[in-house]
Order: sequence, then structure tokens, then C-alpha cells
Amino acid sequence: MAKHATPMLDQLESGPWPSFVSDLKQLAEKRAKNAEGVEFQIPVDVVEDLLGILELSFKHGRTHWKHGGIVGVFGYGGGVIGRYCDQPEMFPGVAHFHTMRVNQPGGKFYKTEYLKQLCDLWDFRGSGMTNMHGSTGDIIFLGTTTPQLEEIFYELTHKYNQDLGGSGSNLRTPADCIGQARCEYACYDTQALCYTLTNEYQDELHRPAFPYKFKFKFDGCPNCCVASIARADISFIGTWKDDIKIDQEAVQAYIGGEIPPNAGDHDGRDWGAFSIQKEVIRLCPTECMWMEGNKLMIDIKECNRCMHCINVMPKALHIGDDRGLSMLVGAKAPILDGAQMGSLLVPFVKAEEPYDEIKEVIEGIWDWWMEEGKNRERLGELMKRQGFQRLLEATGIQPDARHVKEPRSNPYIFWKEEEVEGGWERDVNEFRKDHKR
Amino acid sequence: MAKHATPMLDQLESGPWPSFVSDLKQLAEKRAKNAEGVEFQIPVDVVEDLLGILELSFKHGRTHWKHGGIVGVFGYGGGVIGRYCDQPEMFPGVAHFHTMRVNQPGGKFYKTEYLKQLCDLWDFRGSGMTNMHGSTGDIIFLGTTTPQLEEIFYELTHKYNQDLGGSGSNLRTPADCIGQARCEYACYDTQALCYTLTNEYQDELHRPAFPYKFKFKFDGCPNCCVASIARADISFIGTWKDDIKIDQEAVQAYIGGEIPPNAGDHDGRDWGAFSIQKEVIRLCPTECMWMEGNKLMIDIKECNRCMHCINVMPKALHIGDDRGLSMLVGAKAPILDGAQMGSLLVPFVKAEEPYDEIKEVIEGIWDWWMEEGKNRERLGELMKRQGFQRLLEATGIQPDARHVKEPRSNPYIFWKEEEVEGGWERDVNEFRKDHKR
Amino acid sequence: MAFISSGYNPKEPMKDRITDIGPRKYDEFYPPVIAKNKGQWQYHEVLKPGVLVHVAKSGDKVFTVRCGGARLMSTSHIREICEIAEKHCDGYVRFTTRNNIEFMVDEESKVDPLVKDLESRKFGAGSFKFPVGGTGTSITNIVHTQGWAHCHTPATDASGPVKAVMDEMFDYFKKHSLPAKLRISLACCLNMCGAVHCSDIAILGYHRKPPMLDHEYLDKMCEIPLAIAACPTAAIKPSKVEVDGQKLNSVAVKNERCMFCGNCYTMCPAMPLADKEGDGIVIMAGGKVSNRISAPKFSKVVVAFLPNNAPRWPETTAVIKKIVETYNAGARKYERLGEWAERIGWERFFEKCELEFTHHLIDDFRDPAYFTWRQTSQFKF
Amino acid sequence: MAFISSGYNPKEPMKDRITDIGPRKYDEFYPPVIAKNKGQWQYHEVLKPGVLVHVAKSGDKVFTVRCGGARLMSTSHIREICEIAEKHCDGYVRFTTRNNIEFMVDEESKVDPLVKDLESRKFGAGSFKFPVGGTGTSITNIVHTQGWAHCHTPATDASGPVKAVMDEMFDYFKKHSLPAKLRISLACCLNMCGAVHCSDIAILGYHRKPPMLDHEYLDKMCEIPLAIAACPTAAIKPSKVEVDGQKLNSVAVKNERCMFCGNCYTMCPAMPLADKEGDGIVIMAGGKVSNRISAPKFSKVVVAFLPNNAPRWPETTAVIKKIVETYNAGARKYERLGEWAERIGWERFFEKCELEFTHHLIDDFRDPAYFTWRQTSQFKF
Ligand code: SRM
Ligand code: SRM
Ligand code: SRM
Ligand code: SRM
Ligand code: SF4
Ligand code: SF4
Ligand code: SF4
Ligand code: SF4
Ligand code: SF4
Ligand code: SF4
Ligand code: SF4
Ligand code: SF4
Repeated sequence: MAKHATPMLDQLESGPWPSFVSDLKQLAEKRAKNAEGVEFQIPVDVVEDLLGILELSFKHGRTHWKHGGIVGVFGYGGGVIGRYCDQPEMFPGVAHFHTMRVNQPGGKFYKTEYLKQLCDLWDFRGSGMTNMHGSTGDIIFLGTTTPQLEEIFYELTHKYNQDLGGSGSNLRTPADCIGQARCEYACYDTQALCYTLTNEYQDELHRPAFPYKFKFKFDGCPNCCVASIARADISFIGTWKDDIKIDQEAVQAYIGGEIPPNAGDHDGRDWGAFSIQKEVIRLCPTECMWMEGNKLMIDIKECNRCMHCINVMPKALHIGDDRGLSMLVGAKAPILDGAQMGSLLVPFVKAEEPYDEIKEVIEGIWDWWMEEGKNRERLGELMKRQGFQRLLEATGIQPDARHVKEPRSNPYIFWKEEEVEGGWERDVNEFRKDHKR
Repeated sequence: MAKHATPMLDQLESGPWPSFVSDLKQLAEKRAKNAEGVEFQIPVDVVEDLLGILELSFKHGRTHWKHGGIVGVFGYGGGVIGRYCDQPEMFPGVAHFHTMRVNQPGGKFYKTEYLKQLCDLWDFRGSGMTNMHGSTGDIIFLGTTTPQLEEIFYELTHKYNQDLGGSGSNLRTPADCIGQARCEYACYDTQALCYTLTNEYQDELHRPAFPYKFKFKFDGCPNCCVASIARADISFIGTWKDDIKIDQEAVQAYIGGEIPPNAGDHDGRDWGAFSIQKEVIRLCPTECMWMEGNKLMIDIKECNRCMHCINVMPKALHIGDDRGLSMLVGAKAPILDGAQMGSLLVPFVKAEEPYDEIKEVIEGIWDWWMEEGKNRERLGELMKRQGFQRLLEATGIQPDARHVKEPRSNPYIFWKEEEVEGGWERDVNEFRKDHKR
Repeated sequence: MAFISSGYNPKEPMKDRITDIGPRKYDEFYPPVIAKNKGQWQYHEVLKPGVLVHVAKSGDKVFTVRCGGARLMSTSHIREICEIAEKHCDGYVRFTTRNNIEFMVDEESKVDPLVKDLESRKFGAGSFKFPVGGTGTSITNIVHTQGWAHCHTPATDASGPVKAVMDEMFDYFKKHSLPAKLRISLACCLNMCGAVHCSDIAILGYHRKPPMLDHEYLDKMCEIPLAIAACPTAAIKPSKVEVDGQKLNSVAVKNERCMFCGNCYTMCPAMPLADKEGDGIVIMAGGKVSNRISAPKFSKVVVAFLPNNAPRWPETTAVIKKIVETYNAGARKYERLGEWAERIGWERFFEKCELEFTHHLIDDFRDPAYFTWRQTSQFKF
Repeated sequence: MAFISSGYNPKEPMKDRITDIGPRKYDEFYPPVIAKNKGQWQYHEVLKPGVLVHVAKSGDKVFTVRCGGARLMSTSHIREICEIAEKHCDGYVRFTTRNNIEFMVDEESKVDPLVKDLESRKFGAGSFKFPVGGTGTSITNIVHTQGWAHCHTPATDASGPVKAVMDEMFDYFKKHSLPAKLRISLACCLNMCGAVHCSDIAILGYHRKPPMLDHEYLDKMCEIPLAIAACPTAAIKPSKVEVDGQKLNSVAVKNERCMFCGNCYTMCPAMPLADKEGDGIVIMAGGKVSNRISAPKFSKVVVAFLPNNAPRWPETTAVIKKIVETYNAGARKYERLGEWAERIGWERFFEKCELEFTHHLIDDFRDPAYFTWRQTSQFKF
């Protein structure tokens, strides 16, 4: 028998898509029963009250959560988001309802043994509700009380060898695509680089020293399956320099219809017979492909590695062997200055242990941003405010036409005095000898 | 024997392109000889001194002209640009060297009788040097003295029925492409509209009442031969609504190679045989053309009237009959805020005497700009500062997807209070009943 | 319930404290077939909606079964995932970047039993627990945020609209019938957690009323200078007010300059914006993040406002359904929604999707707005 | 020379004054064949470079012979134009929007004598007076401005560089050999009279030194507030200075904020910028104004600075020649310079044209700069 009536939420139990309401209810019941006799460290009816307050929000069309204030674990500036509800009398179970961000493993691979350990801990010391996963990538423990924060942190670190993720003006929890673990398109080991940098920069991740948040995301190729280009202050996107490897027999098999295009993922509808001209060659954005008799040719110098042809014919075409990644910087959501996507800074760098070249760029960017960035100014906003040139200076990277989609169309060039013959100091009276007033 | 040595300028007498130096010299000599015994009203050696001062600028790499100050004819705020040289002792002939802008006839058509009258007047009362024509479109009389200004104006108006053009914060001299006078692509009578509006707005043209300059230009079709879209506060660009007229026989003649494409204007090089697929159908930006057997088909609903196909096959394709023009607004050079091209405000309006609908739009724009525009703020800058929405309100035009290339990508919508149910006034204590502090 | 210590001693917080150890290492959790063939994958096939096979140079294969999940997930649900993974996958499982669950097996024969098992599991009230799908040209899970379930600034809920929309889109989740991938994302306020600004279709919570001013408490609850500094449009000024007799330091807001971003509220809880009529949803469309064929694109605002009609947000689901169906009918193979809209022209997009073009959709935010206006005589009637 | 009155009486300026009469009416000046067939033209052909025929529904034809001209033109030259027009064209002539001269005849037989006559006329020193050409896919006349011949703010000359460049481009003026029209324009300062900002190739005069301050005279010669207001970057502040003993009102300029636009000098002659080494030419490329195939485009800065090397500006002519030849070799039929550059990518444009990409070419002017950076992983090595 539910603690609160939730007629509106109940409606969301119908329909085929997994119902979060049904899931909440099953946990609520389970806690009420408590078959395993868990010594719940936070109110047993926390989930009932969560359902109740959510129902109230559905009714009011407004949230009932308050800004969290500063809660956290000793010595860390992030990893916890404080939350209190604005109706503690009605819903004492969620009076405190803080979030903990637990740094997910690379590629979000899990062993059930470990997952169950997290469940045990969270049933015991928290609400038992999670997000698998948060948008940044963390495992989100949703809802516990202030006294439990240190306890949970202690158990995580001591028992499970697991640290918290980021929040606040820190490096945020880096995230990667599945990459080489299960993807033939991966141009570098996203998990290895993500893990290395996450550990290298633990201090930046846990102790706020930045003007604002900072995010890394790692995509193994330009398909961008972790959407790094849209949501990381630095996106690491795999790419390569040499030829796309072509298996001409397989090309013929695609042309002959023996292999379905795009790995068969258009099979829900009859698109007619595959045409390499229509579906590949003519869609190539650089028009660098053509057939020479039965041979598919690619002028790799003109290719911009958009992945299309490889995506369409994964059995026939393969990424090159001279692999590395591009670094794009400044992506962010619209607050305050409008959204940005990452802008290309490093066209190509090898991604090999110990990744020193990559770290140099990162640290050059941070030094500049920490020096010049205003409070709550994202890297992208600083780039806009001071100009891409400053970023190049900060990282010691030479200007390159690849840095721009197109050159400036306004001629307003800010020349520096040292660039101009004779400098800027002039004697107006000298000038007046040739030019009367 | 030249008054000043001009070794650098002399160099520019060589080479095939018409040499302005040779031309200046021929006039200098002519004035010196003065065979017709003209009673020059300004120094006879004005052109010699112009050559001299120009040579000095070539040597110094700097101009020797000073800002003109305010000179003009009584009751007009424009039409004259004052100029003085900064070496009057060295070059007394050009001590005063004011410009007069003479409003050119539509399409820049002339009868020699009239041109010669202008020459007589200008030899007599000015330097005899002109620009045919100025960038805005005027006939430019280049160089006379202050006392001659009224005299020239008097003779222009009394003898030649000719008025001055614009300068200053006025309506500038409108200009048009040759249009229907000699072009099969013209969708309206550019000369008629240009002439009508020029006369309708004489007061705005001669008497500064605007925040800054304002320009009209009239292009008969989207080819934009008077470049209106790049340099007019209002560009009037001809267009049409109904089918492109197709002469299928002529289409076949093009395909058969009997008629050279693009009116034969690619004949300086062997481009190989004409291919309607490659040169027309595949270059159509909207992909709205195809062959049905021997018939060329155009889905006019999808056509954006870019002119390409008509340009390539002028004997086979002709503009439609339901004709009018589009009005684009705000084009300007980069100062101060960056260059702008005209933005589409009126997708389609008929261009028929007495052009009342068009005048309404113009006057709506002016009222808004004169009300809100800052000193030296062009229309385009005001549009940027206050937003396109204000322009729509000022002209009473309904928002339309045709006004944008794409909808906004930032969600920062400035809602007005009256648009929001319940308005903005709320009682925070009411709110606090449901939401404790 | 008695407090049970983990061993942590508040008096000596630093006593054998462990910090800065980071996440667990990825390779602890790789299934053997992954560990063995990492970096050696040769190609893949999508066998049917929700089922992938990747083939390695070694000849090894890994079969992946993807199923949807509400990422607002209970430990009970996670335990059930573990049970399935142990039954079929030697205790390995992963989650995708869009909050789907992927079970991997190393033999084709293991696929069908796994799929059958997953499809058979339903919640009491009837919804699927583990619907298989979301691969290829389907509509996969909706990336989303907290909404009314946990955050303090939302203008709409997250899990509610997601459930409502996915119920409508369920057939598309189960089929490879679209011209290309179509990504739907939701963010419950302008902060856009989840970066919905580059999605084929974005559902965005938006406030439309300027903050209320809780003058009596403002100075106590907030750092006034921070609140003022937070405002991107400089709509907030310091001001002195009198509330029953007493003079108080507070702020004043120039309402017509407010763009409802909620930054002030983030800095100052005494400036709440939330309102039943005022809050609702903005629909954006045409974004993408992949670099395939065309460069990544921002989503564009196509509907300025839809009400928060809980529990099912019918207006929102209807608009999305219409856009998806129109795209599905009109786009070419491999063509993303934004590529389609640009090819036919946005004027056609609005016509075909039967959406009204209102003044709200014209960009008027700062200088770049100019570049979204139409600087050409090219348009379609 | 005695002053000769026009009849105007300074004492009574308003006495039978005539104003607001506007220009002469266009149709007074139409050749008969134009007047008769206006609006009835059916099609046209380009018979050879510089020679067009337009055919009317009536069957009438008008043959147009276009020839180049230095638009800085003397009455002597205009009188010669009149003589030719009377000899061949019944006294009618017109000028084009790019300052070429067009002679029109109504019979084919009249074309050759006209062309022969035009081509035969040369200045004493040898340059053509009326070179026939400039139609179709040629390089036509250069739209330009005043330069050192008349203006007070130029950073380069106009007629000089135009002559130098057109001498180099002369073969292109006489041939229809380019893939499409190619327009070159020149403006001698940032004011860009002539709107060079949308040209295939633009030659732009640019200052690189902040204004000198003529403190002693500044307050006398200028309205200080106007000078300050004129500066788009707010680099100018009022200041008091002491010049040999006497305190003066003047201004101070924050040099590093100056973008050398010359607005201050336009408002205040005591702030001259002109400088032999400082001034020179910026080359822009890839603009267009027609709406054919692609929408109009702005020109982009491709060379940040070239010196004013009078009288022939060899560096400028060399760069332009290289760009034109590279475009000519690489572009497709009908493809404008900017369309070609975008198709191959700007990184290729610089490589092929052997131009160095310097930091100056990266946009850093206000918010829209962001949109010119590269937000994709797509690029060419
Ligand atoms: C939990 C999470 C949403 C979710 O449901 O998954 C989240 C939740 C919040 N985000 Fe976020 N953000 C989350 C991922 C993101 C992302 C996506 C990403 O990281 O890929 C973005 C967009 C990318 C970016 O960083 O630009 C994002 C952009 C923001 C912003 C806007 C930042 C900006 O510069 O535009 C804010 C506002 C702020 O920082 O004050 C914000 C602020 C917040 C706050 C802390 C609200 C606040 O100001 O207190 C939210 C706390 C909610 C709560 O009650 O727990 N969140 N936030 C995500 C973090 C989970 C995790 O660690 O995995
Ligand atoms: C004569 C002419 C150039 C030429 O050689 O042809 C010209 C000459 C001047 N222009 Fe211009 N402009 C001339 C056409 C233009 C054009 C082209 C057009 O009208 O199509 C433009 C660009 C389009 C536009 O209006 O944006 C143009 C944009 C400017 C500007 C920048 C205005 C802006 O908003 O960006 C200025 C600066 C100013 O207004 O103070 C300017 C200022 C000037 C001044 C008055 C310089 C000054 O500030 O005193 C020049 C006087 C030169 C002289 O000594 O005679 N001139 N000016 C053109 C007028 C002749 C005619 O009437 O036919
Ligand atoms: C599992 C996952 C990576 C992960 O680490 O979790 C993944 C896996 C694959 N992606 Fe992806 N993508 C995944 C998120 C994404 C995202 C990110 C997002 O949507 O937030 C994108 C960017 C979407 C966008 O552009 O907005 C993404 C854009 C692609 C594309 C480019 C599609 C396009 O037409 O633009 C490909 C190439 C293709 O589809 O052939 C691709 C291809 C693939 C391949 C075929 C790569 C491979 O060979 O293994 C994988 C199977 C695709 C499939 O579902 O059929 N993946 N893929 C993610 C599954 C999310 C889900 O649960 O649905
Ligand atoms: C005479 C003139 C109009 C006038 O009122 O004076 C004119 C006349 C014609 N133009 Fe033009 N255009 C004239 C300036 C322009 C301009 C303005 C400019 O360059 O400043 C443009 C815009 C250029 C640009 O986009 O930057 C212009 C872009 C066109 C186009 C589009 C070309 C393109 O590929 O984008 C066409 C169509 C074509 O070429 O087939 C065209 C076509 C024509 C036609 C064929 C129209 C016709 O059927 O009569 C005329 C003969 C073209 C030729 O030269 O072969 N005209 N034409 C101008 C001659 C200028 C000159 O002396 O060279
Ligand atoms: S981003 Fe590329 S490498 Fe990574 S999972 Fe997607 S397709 Fe594979
Ligand atoms: S990767 Fe893209 S650009 Fe390169 S060849 Fe394939 S389709 Fe063309
Ligand atoms: S703009 Fe059009 S109508 Fe006018 S001259 Fe050019 S082509 Fe003819
Ligand atoms: S005018 Fe342009 S858009 Fe219309 S059919 Fe012709 S080429 Fe296509
Ligand atoms: S989008 Fe806004 S409301 Fe939703 S979780 Fe993020 S910050 Fe909270
Ligand atoms: S909501 Fe945003 S814009 Fe409005 S007052 Fe608050 S901070 Fe300013
Ligand atoms: S461009 Fe500048 S210098 Fe040249 S005429 Fe125009 S204002 Fe004068
Ligand atoms: S040149 Fe332009 S930027 Fe420099 S001080 Fe003068 S007005 Fe300001």
C-alpha cells in the first residue's frame, strides 16, 4: 500500500517503454518489505517520498527541489551535489537528497560482481535510486543524507578501490566511446587515454582551481559516439593520415548485393538495390572517390576522413594505419554566451604512451585559462573574448589554414607594433612638413 | 612642356590598358593651348597641378588631400564633397578641388548632345576631369573652386534640366541595372522604379534628415548586375512566381550542340561538348530539374530562381510572367560594425505604378530608423542592434520562414509579458506556500 | 535504524584516508573476447534491430544485444541486469553513451535465448523492462537529465516526457526504417545538461517568466553581487526596498531584458522563476554531432513553446511524431534530419511539418543573429 | 580670367532657383531600337569578347560593343567617345555598372567598322583608348575609388594599382577563357567605397599605424567628442596635454585597441594615420554578389599586407596573377572563385596559390569570429 497516491505517475506505467515509475515502485516495495533485513542508513520510505514529491511536481508543474548549498566530502571540491526538498514535512524521506557522482569505468564496461557491490552499498546508505549513467558519464547515486557522504566515500575507496567523479569548477569526469574494445573504426585507444588523463589529473578533478568546469571526451573516430565535439572543452577525436585500406573484392561484393550496405542497418525498409555511385561516390563530401573499371579509387590527399564510405562498406574499407587524433577545444552548452562546438586546435597528434605531447597542449590551455579566464567563464568563452590567436600563443601552435573553416571576411586586423616597419611612434611635426594643416 | 616632372606617373603610360595618366596629360595640354579660347573660371593649370600632386603622393606613399569641410550649394545638404590640398603653394591650381555629384540618368544611357553640354560646362567652370561614373552611380565632376559651385548648379538646373546627386546623411543617388532596356532577364522596369523613387524622394536626397547615408539600388533579376545586394540599404531584386517558360525545341538544340551554352560566353577555351546533366541539371541548387525523355522538366515550386539554368540556356528558358521584386535591406560596407549584405524583408511585391506598396515599406523603414537610429548608424546596424523583429513591426510584415536562412540555434527567446499566460506579476508569498524557503 | 560506521572517523578525517585513486581500470571489466581482440576488430554487421556482431581478425566474434532502459534506475533493476548478465554473459555487461544496456556473448547460439529472455521481462504494469532495439537507423534512447526528479532549476520534467515520447516512438526503436540515425535528447533547462544543442530533435525546458524577488530574504539567502554578475543580459541591478517598514538590500530586475536563463536563480535561491503556465518546452531540430558527410550542426528552434501537460505531454509528443514522420517520408537514404531540412530549405520544413513560423524563431541574440537571416534572393514560394 | 556669371545672383539665392528636379529621364536617351523593344527582348548571344547581340520578339537586334575605360576620365576623352557614338551609333552611348563604355548599333554590318575604329585608337604613349572586351567569362574593368587622386583617407592609390593590375590581366579582358565571371574591385580604405567586400578578388587599402595626435591643433581643428564617438573600438579617450608650457584639451589613443579604420581621421583632421611603410594593401578573395547557383558571398582576407610599391605595385599584381591562374587551372565550368575555394577547402586554396596562412587571417573581430573557426574533424592534410 503506497504511502502517497500518485495518479499522474501511475499513468506512466502504461505503454511499452520501460517505466521509471514501475521501477521506483518496485524498489519502494522492496525497501518496505526489507526481506534481506538491511539496516537502512537513510529513511526506509525515501523512495515513497520521492514518488510523492514527483507527483506533486507533476501537479504543480514546478520542481520541489532547492539549491543544494555546499556539501561534500573532506578535501574534495566536487563529486557531491547537495539537494534539499522544499516540503520536508510532507516528505521527510527526501528532506536531504544529495547526489554522489561515482567515476564510471572506461567504456562503461562492468562485471556484475562489482555492480552488485555498488547496489549493496547504495541500498544500505542511500536511496537505492541511480542514474546509469549521468550525462557526463558518471554513475549517479541519487539521494542520500549529509552524514552518509563520508561513510559512502570511505567504503568506496577502502572496499571498492573506487573514487568519486567531478563537479564544481573542476575537471569533470572524462568519458570515452567504446572504441578499440569493440569497434573497428577506432583510431586510438580511447579507454587507455581517458584512464591515463583521468589519473594524471586527479588533483584538478577533485580540487577546484579552475574558473569553471572543464571536460574531456574521447571519440575513437569522427563518428563521435560520445558526442565529444558538442560537449567537451577538449574533444579528442581519432583520425589517420594514410590511405583508407580498400578490399576490392569486398567492394565488388557490396556492388553485387552480397553484402548489405552500412552493415545492414537499413534493413527495415526497401531502399532498392545498392548503388555505389549514388550511395557512396556521389555522397563523398570531397568528391575524392571514383571507379576505375572495377576498382574503387580514393585520392586520399583530398579525403577529409568523414567516415561515410567506411560506414557504408565496413567490410571493404578500413581506416589507415598512421593513426592519431585531432584535438578540438571549447565546446559547451549555451549558458552564458551561446552554445559552442569544439574548434580544431591540433589537427593531428599521435596518441601513444606516455602522451606527453597531448599533456603539453592541455597544460598550455589550462595555464592560459587559469590566468585569463573570468569566474564562470568556459574555455570557449575565453577564446571568443580574447581570440583564437591567444590560444595559439598559449599552446605554441603555428597558425594553419586548418584552424579555420574560412579566413576572416572583415579586414579588421589588429597589427602589433613590432610587426609594422618603423613602429608606431611618429613625429607629427615631421609629417606636417609634407602635409600642411 | 609639363609644369611638373612626373617620372613615376609617366611609367603608367605604358601597357595596354587605357592610361589615366595619358588622358590627364592630353587634357592638361589642351587647356594650356586653349584652342577654343575658353574663359576658364578656375586655374588653367589645374590638371598640371593634379598630375604634380599625384606624383608627389606616389613618391610619399600618402595622399595630399585634406578633409573638405562643409561646402555646398544653398539649401542642399549634399551633392558636393569639399576638398583642399595640403600643399597649396606648390599646387595652387588644386588648392580648392571640390567634387560635384551629378545625378546620372537611368541605365547610364546618354545622348552625345547632352554629354557634350556637360563637357562644355565642366571645361569652363571646373577641372575637366570626371569619373564616369562614381561607385554609387553619379557622374562625378572632379575638382572645382568654391565660388563656382553655385554657378555650376545654376547652369545645370536652368540650362540642362539636371540636378545634383546625394552625399551626406541623405538618400544617396539611386542606381539601376540596364534591365528591360536591353536585358531579357529583367523582371520589372528598373529604370522606371529608380526614376520614380528618385523624384518622389528628392527632399530626402537633398536635405539631410537621416541618421546616416541611405542607398537604393535596382537589379532586374537575381544576377544582380548593379550589385544591389552588397551595397544598398534597400536592394530591389526582380523575381517571379510562376513557371520558367521552356522552349523544348531550343533545349534540344542546346543538347545537340547547335546553340552554345551561356550565350557562347565560354568560347575562349575548349570545355568539351555541352552536357545538360552536368552543366544544368546537376548544378541546379534545388535539384528541381530532370529530363523526361526529351523533355526538360522543372518543378517550379522547388525552384529558388537562382537564374543558372536560364543563364546557360537563354534561348530555351525564360523567366515567368507573374513578375515582381524582392526587397532586401541593410547592406553596407564594413565600417563600423562589419559589412552586411541585404537581408530579405519582402519576398515578393508587384512592381507597378504607382508603386504604393513599395513606398509604404520604404517609409515604414525610414520612420523606424529616424526614430531609433543613432548618429552614423546605418539601417543594417540598427537591425543588428534591435533585432529583425523590430524591423518587421516597423513595416507591419508578418514573420515568415523566408526571412531566415535557418531558425535561431540559441533558445534565448525574449518573451513579451502579454504573450505569457498569467503575465509576469506574481506574489512570491503565494509561491512560498508550495515552496518553503 | 542505528548508525553504522564504515570505519570513517570524523575526528580524524585524514586517518588512512584514501583519495585520488580515480575510477576502476577498464580492463578489469572486459569480457574475455573483448580483452583478447581489442584493437583487432575487422568489421561488424547489424543482424537485426538491437543485435550486432563484431568480427575480429582472429575470427572471433562478439554478439551484442542492446536494450533500452530508463536511466533513472533502481538497484533492483540493476540487480536484475546482473542476473541476466550472469545467466547469459559470464557476468559482463556494459552501458552505452545513450544509457542503453548492452549484453555481449561470444557465440551466435547464445543470442536468441538472450533476446527471448530480455523480451520476456516486463514490469507488473506491463511496460517492457529490456526492450531490444536502438541500433542502426532506429530511434534510440533519449539522452536526458534530472527534471523534477532531482534538480532545482528545471522548466519541465525529464523522465516523464522521455517516457511519453519513447512510448510514441517505440516502433521506431524496434525497426531500422529511418533514412539515418535520429537522436532525440532532452534537457530540462537552458543549462542543457546532456548537450541537446546538437540533436536531430531536442526537447528543452524553458522558463518564460522573470524571477520573482523574495526581497525579505534575498540579502540573507544570497550574495547579491554574485546574482547580479550571473545575469548575461545585465538585467539585474542592486536596489533598496522597503518591506513592511524595514529597509532591505535587494535587487531589481529589468523584466524586458530577461531571457529566462535562470542563472540568477542558480546563484540566488531567492529569485525563483518556476511557474506552471510560464514553464514549458521548446522544440529544436536539425542538429547532429557526427562528422559523417556534413559537419556537426546545431539544432534550431522550431517550436517556441509547448505547455507542460503532465503526465503525457501530448503537444510535445504530437510535434515530434509529425517531424519524425515527415522526415521519414521525405529524406534520402543516409540523410540526417538537419541535412534534409537544409536540402529542402527551412521554409519547406515548416510547411511540410505543419509548424507555424513565429517571430520567436528569428534569431535576435547578439551579433551572429545577422548570419541566420537570409542574404540572398533565393527562396521557395 | 574674368569671372563670368551663370545668371546666379548671390544676393538673392532664391531668385528663380530651380531645385529637386532630379536626373534627366532615362527614355530621353534610349537609342530608338531600345525604346522600341524595351521589355520585349527574347535572348542574347555573346558574339565574341566585347560584342553582344540582343534579339527582341519583334526580330529587331541590338549589337553592343563594350570597351574598357579608366573611369578617371577627361572631357577630352568623353568628347572622343561622343565623336565615336555619333559616327557609328546615331549619337547614343552608355556606361556600364563597372565603368565600361557600351556602343550600340542596330545592324550586324555596323559592328566590325565600330570595333576596328575602337581598337585603332591609342594614346600617344601607346595604351589603348577603347580596348574591346570585358564580357562573359573575361575579367572586366576594376570597380574602384578615388585614392590619392582625390580622397583624404586612402591607404593606397586607386587608379595606379588598377592600371597596373589591368595591364597584367589584359589578356583575360580580351578572352572568354575563365570558368566563370571574375570580378576584381579596389577600395583605397576601409570605407570600401564600391563595396569590394563581395568581389572575387578585392584590393583594399589598409593603414597599420594608429593616428598621430596633432595636440597643438586638435582642439581647434576638431570636435573632440565626435572624434571619440567615431571610434568603433573605443580606443580614444579625452585627455589634457601640455605642449610647450600650455595646457591643451586633446585626446589619447590606446594604440593596441586601434584597428586602423580611420574613422577618427574622418571626424578629426588632426589625427592623421597615413604612413609610407604603414599603409598598403590587403588582398581579399572569394566573394560574389550574384545569386547564381550559390548565394552571395563575402570576400575573405587571404593576404594581410602588401606594400605600396608605386608606380606598379608588383607584389599586388603578382599575388592576383597567381590566384587567377590557379583558379583558372582548377575550377570547373561556371564555378566562381569562392565556390572553387570552398569546394577544395581553404587549406587547399592557400597551398595551391602558394600563399602563407598567417595569424592575421584568423577572425578575431567580435562574436561571429567563432563561426569562421573549424568546428569539425573534417580537414585535408
Ligand atoms: C547530473 C547531470 C544531468 C544528468 O541528469 O545526467 C547534471 C546536473 C546538473 N548540472 Fe549539468 N549535469 C550533467 C551534465 C552536463 C552536461 C553534459 C556533459 O557533461 O556531457 C552539460 C553540457 C556540456 C557542458 O558542460 O557545457 C552540462 C551543463 C551544465 C551547465 C551549463 C554549463 C555551461 O557552461 O553552459 C550548468 C550550469 C552551471 O554550471 O551552473 C549545469 C549545472 C548542473 C547542476 C549542478 C545544476 C546546478 O546549477 O546546481 C545540475 C545538478 C542536478 C542535480 O540535481 O543533480 N550543467 N551538465 C549531468 C552530470 C552527471 C554526470 O556527472 O555524469
Ligand atoms: C566618390 C565615391 C568613390 C568613387 O570614387 O566612386 C565615394 C567617395 C567617398 N566616400 Fe564612399 N564613395 C562612393 C561610394 C561609396 C560606396 C559604393 C556605393 O554607394 O555603391 C560605398 C559602400 C556602400 C555603402 O554605402 O555601404 C561607400 C562607403 C563609404 C563609407 C562607409 C559607409 C559605411 O556605412 O560603411 C564612408 C565613410 C563615411 O560615410 O564617413 C564613405 C565616405 C566617402 C568620402 C566622402 C570620404 C569622407 O569620409 O569624406 C569619400 C569622398 C571622396 C572624395 O574625395 O570625393 N564612403 N561609398 C563614391 C560616390 C560616387 C557617387 O556618388 O557615385
Ligand atoms: C554503442 C555506441 C558507443 C558507446 O560507446 O556506447 C555506438 C556504437 C556504434 N556506433 Fe555510434 N554509437 C553510440 C553513440 C553514437 C552517437 C552519440 C549520441 O547519439 O549521443 C553518435 C552521434 C550521433 C549524431 O551524429 O548526432 C553516433 C554516431 C554514429 C555514426 C554516424 C551516424 C550518422 O549518420 O551521422 C555511425 C556510423 C554509422 O551509423 O554507420 C556510428 C556507428 C557505430 C557503430 C556501428 C560503430 C561500430 O562499428 O561498432 C556502433 C554500432 C552502431 C549501432 O548502434 O548500430 N555511430 N553513435 C553508442 C550507442 C548509443 C545508443 O545506445 O544508442
Ligand atoms: C552591362 C551590365 C549591366 C549594366 O547595367 O551595366 C551587365 C550585363 C549583363 N550581365 Fe551582368 N552585367 C553587368 C554587371 C554585372 C555584375 C556587377 C558587378 O560585377 O559589379 C554582376 C555581379 C557579379 C558578381 O556576382 O560578383 C553581374 C553578374 C551577372 C551574371 C551572374 C554571373 C555568375 O556566374 O554569377 C550573369 C549571368 C551570366 O553570366 O550568364 C550576368 C549576365 C549579364 C547579361 C548576359 C544579361 C543580359 O542578358 O543582357 C549581360 C551581358 C553580360 C556580359 O557581360 O557578358 N551578369 N553582372 C554590367 C556590365 C559590367 C561590366 O562592364 O563588365
Ligand atoms: S566514435 Fe568511432 S570509434 Fe568510437 S565507437 Fe563510435 S564509431 Fe567506434
Ligand atoms: S571518408 Fe568521407 S571524404 Fe573520405 S573518401 Fe570516404 S566519403 Fe570521401
Ligand atoms: S540584373 Fe538581371 S536584369 Fe539586370 S542586367 Fe543583370 S541580368 Fe539583366
Ligand atoms: S533557376 Fe536555379 S533553382 Fe530554378 S530551376 Fe533553374 S537552376 Fe534550378
Ligand atoms: S538541464 Fe537544468 S534543470 Fe536539468 S539537470 Fe541540468 S541544470 Fe538541472
Ligand atoms: S533569468 Fe537570466 S536573464 Fe533573467 S534575470 Fe535571471 S539571470 Fe538575468
Ligand atoms: S575608399 Fe576610402 S579613401 Fe577611397 S574614396 Fe572611399 S573613403 Fe576615400
Ligand atoms: S583608426 Fe579607427 S580604431 Fe583606430 S583610433 Fe581611429 S577610429 Fe579608433
